[in-house]
Amino acid sequence: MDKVVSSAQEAVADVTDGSTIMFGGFGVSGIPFTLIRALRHKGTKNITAIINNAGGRLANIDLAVLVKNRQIKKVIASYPVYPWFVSPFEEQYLKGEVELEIIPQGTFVERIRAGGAGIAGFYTPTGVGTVVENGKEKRSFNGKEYLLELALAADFALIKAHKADKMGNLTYRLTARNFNPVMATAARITIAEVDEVVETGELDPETVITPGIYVNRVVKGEKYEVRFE
Amino acid sequence: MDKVVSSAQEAVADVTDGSTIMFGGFGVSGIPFTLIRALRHKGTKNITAIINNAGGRLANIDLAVLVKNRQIKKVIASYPVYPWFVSPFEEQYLKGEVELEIIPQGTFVERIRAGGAGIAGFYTPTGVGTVVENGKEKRSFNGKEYLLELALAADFALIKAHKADKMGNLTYRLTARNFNPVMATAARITIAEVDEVVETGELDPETVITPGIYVNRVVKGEKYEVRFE
Amino acid sequence: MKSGLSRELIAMRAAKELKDGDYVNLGIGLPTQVSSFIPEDVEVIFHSENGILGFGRIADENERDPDLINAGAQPITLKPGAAFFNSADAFAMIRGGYIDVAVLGAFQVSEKGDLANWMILEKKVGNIGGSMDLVVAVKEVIITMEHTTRKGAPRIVKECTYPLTGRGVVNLIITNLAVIAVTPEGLLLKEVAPSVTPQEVQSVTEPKLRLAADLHEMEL
Amino acid sequence: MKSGLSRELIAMRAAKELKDGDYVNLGIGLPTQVSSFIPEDVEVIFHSENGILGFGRIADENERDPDLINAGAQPITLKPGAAFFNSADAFAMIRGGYIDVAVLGAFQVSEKGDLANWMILEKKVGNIGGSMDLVVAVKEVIITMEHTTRKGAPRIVKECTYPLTGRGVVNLIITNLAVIAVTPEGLLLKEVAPSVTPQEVQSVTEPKLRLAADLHEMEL
Repeated sequence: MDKVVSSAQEAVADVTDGSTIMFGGFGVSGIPFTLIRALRHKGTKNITAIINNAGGRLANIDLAVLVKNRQIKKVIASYPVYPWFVSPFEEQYLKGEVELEIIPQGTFVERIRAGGAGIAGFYTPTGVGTVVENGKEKRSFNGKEYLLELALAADFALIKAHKADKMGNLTYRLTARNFNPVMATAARITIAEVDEVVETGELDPETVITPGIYVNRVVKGEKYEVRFE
Repeated sequence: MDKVVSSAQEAVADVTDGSTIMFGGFGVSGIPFTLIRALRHKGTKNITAIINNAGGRLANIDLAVLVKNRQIKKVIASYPVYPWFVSPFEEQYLKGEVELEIIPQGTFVERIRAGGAGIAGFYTPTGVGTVVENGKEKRSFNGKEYLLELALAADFALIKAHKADKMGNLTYRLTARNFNPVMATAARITIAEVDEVVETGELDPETVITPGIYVNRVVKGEKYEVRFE
Repeated sequence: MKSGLSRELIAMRAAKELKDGDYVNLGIGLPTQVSSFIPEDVEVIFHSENGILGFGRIADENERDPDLINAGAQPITLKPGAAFFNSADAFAMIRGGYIDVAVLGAFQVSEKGDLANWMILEKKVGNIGGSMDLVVAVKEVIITMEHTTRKGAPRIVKECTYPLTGRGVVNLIITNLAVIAVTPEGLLLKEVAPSVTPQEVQSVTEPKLRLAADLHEMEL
Repeated sequence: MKSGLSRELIAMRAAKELKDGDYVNLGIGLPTQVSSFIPEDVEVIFHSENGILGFGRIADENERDPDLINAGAQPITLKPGAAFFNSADAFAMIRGGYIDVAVLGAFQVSEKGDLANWMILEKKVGNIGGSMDLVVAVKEVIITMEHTTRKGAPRIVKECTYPLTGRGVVNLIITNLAVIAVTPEGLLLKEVAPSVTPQEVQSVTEPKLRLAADLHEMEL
């Protein structure tokens, strides 16, 4: 079994216009930037992006690459913009050129987990008494109120991991784990960009975070520098 | 921070009669047998045991120890008995001396996860069209039927891990992981029996499976031999 | 009645259903033997609901480790590329639809593909285990079992009389006498065991069997 | 109006609320500075919703690793006993009630403890992040903020006019001017900043403040 493909371009070849795509990453960690650039090159349009943040902080390697190129139709996020500058996404959003669905972060990732785990929906206390409850079923369990939230799944998950073996087993580095292992479970096709590909058998089975069953394609990513402000 | 206690007896000192207790373990792996024996010694009565299997295969180190001593009032399990012999639990159950709630294994562990994760309930397809749906809300999502299942939590979780540091961070060995890390999240007090206690800082943070936040007490377990039939 | 295949041969026939690259869960009992009959050139990745993906054969006496077992609590060996996880993650994988094939045992299967495999009526208690989660979510459910009870009563029935594990969930039935597919038009007899006739299979099967156009003797 | 404490001193005062053994989540902005003011002999374990427990101070320039950050995307250092996990597990910890204290920023807090901290009305878009999950589940929610807006309008109000993060969720408010507890009987002024009078605090606070029996000057 060999899930390794030779280029990011090949890895995203079947990502068609109108796809719903999950993108891993939090802050500057764990962003599948090689795959994002490959999508930019391919030019896939009308993407619904499920991603914590709509990009702009690392303007050349995060979702802003696709936003600026007008490839994003809608963003489903928990922390879409920045308090201290106006991102390309915010600019387009304020002009009504891109849609936004904003979700509390715990609900965002739990909906993704549900999408991967065959759970149709769940009751969470998060958002009770706020605009988040609009249009949702509210229900009491043991005297406490909860909202019904539904599973979230995608056509593709583009994730960033540290090492992959050829069967697609993945490890991560430090806080670069974030949304990546959860999104890997909730897409029809999961594509992992990694720092290093190793032979099957080289990863300690106790340390595998994403078992290969969730991964369809593996591609070695390019190196990039992150600068902190 | 030092969560290590010096004896199993001390670890279970506050487990009072009538407690609901989760016990980790699957088959012969990951059973907190030192803690089970300590409970036997303490004599806690009327226990509701949340455990995959009601014991008997390893009669001297699994739940059968407590069943035989009449300490168990009710068992919540997915695989309570054995096809090939009558366990102490089955014997008492057939006489009406102990109660049983039987739950599909995936629902069993997902209910425990929900109990630990602040989720009140969730919709699962498991059990639709069977006796499992009796008394439960059935609901369609996207044309498929699901059952509402509620969170399961406990007063105590008695679990078995491999190594613990003094802050209660835990690693497991091979398939001995099973229910243990999930149960650790869903009890008011989690007590971990381990093969080895190490200094804080000795465990690689990438390999910690149960973060110490979930663990209240750590105790070094006794060694035991498992014989396969 | 002819006895047909041994349990080992049933497992061997079931193994032929598994394709290169399949992720497969094996139920307790006869199905666990399937793992011994995978050809060298076919890579099948076995999943077990106690939290492992990628194990190999049953362990020899000197390889046994009580911390390394399958869902039947049998000692197993690791293959390169294995991964461990907890039970909640193991069932997320199952319910999420990532397991291609489950091979399970049964007490009864109905002509509509209903499965009863967790409790016999004669006992007041049974074991659900992972079976109900598997049957609602796995892409293909294969049942391996004896064609009849020890007393000769059919196990393939019009309606299950034992408590159900799932409704309309079985895809293929492999017994000591036959291979039968569950189709929207009813049960389809596809293969018969060596020296067993379709009439003999029908005589111990409650629902009417249709005969496949290419009905043939099992190849093992 | 007197300016009271600097932002660093607000963080320093908030740090005094954290007890040995507490598991604590710090919000983006001012709250992240709290981690710099934990005394050597107090062991506080910091949680961040991007998947880490047990980090230390902000990293120096030569220690920075883009894969090791807090929820504010600041580079951090590891302490012995740290653990990594994914975001779903990070929020399971939060919603499950395992975090003892969250220190968060705010735009407004009401006298009933309602919190508005994710969107100002003047903008058409805001960031929820982890705040709504934290406020419904964490045992104690401490707000650190400037007592008034830049234009001098009260941020402690009778009813929040900005979109809510949660209702009745705030336990303690620490500002540049005062420490105020949210109680069932309303807001209780417990401490005032050096050289600030209770009357001065009341003059920039919309709801009526009750004065604590032991009202005193903040100790830092």
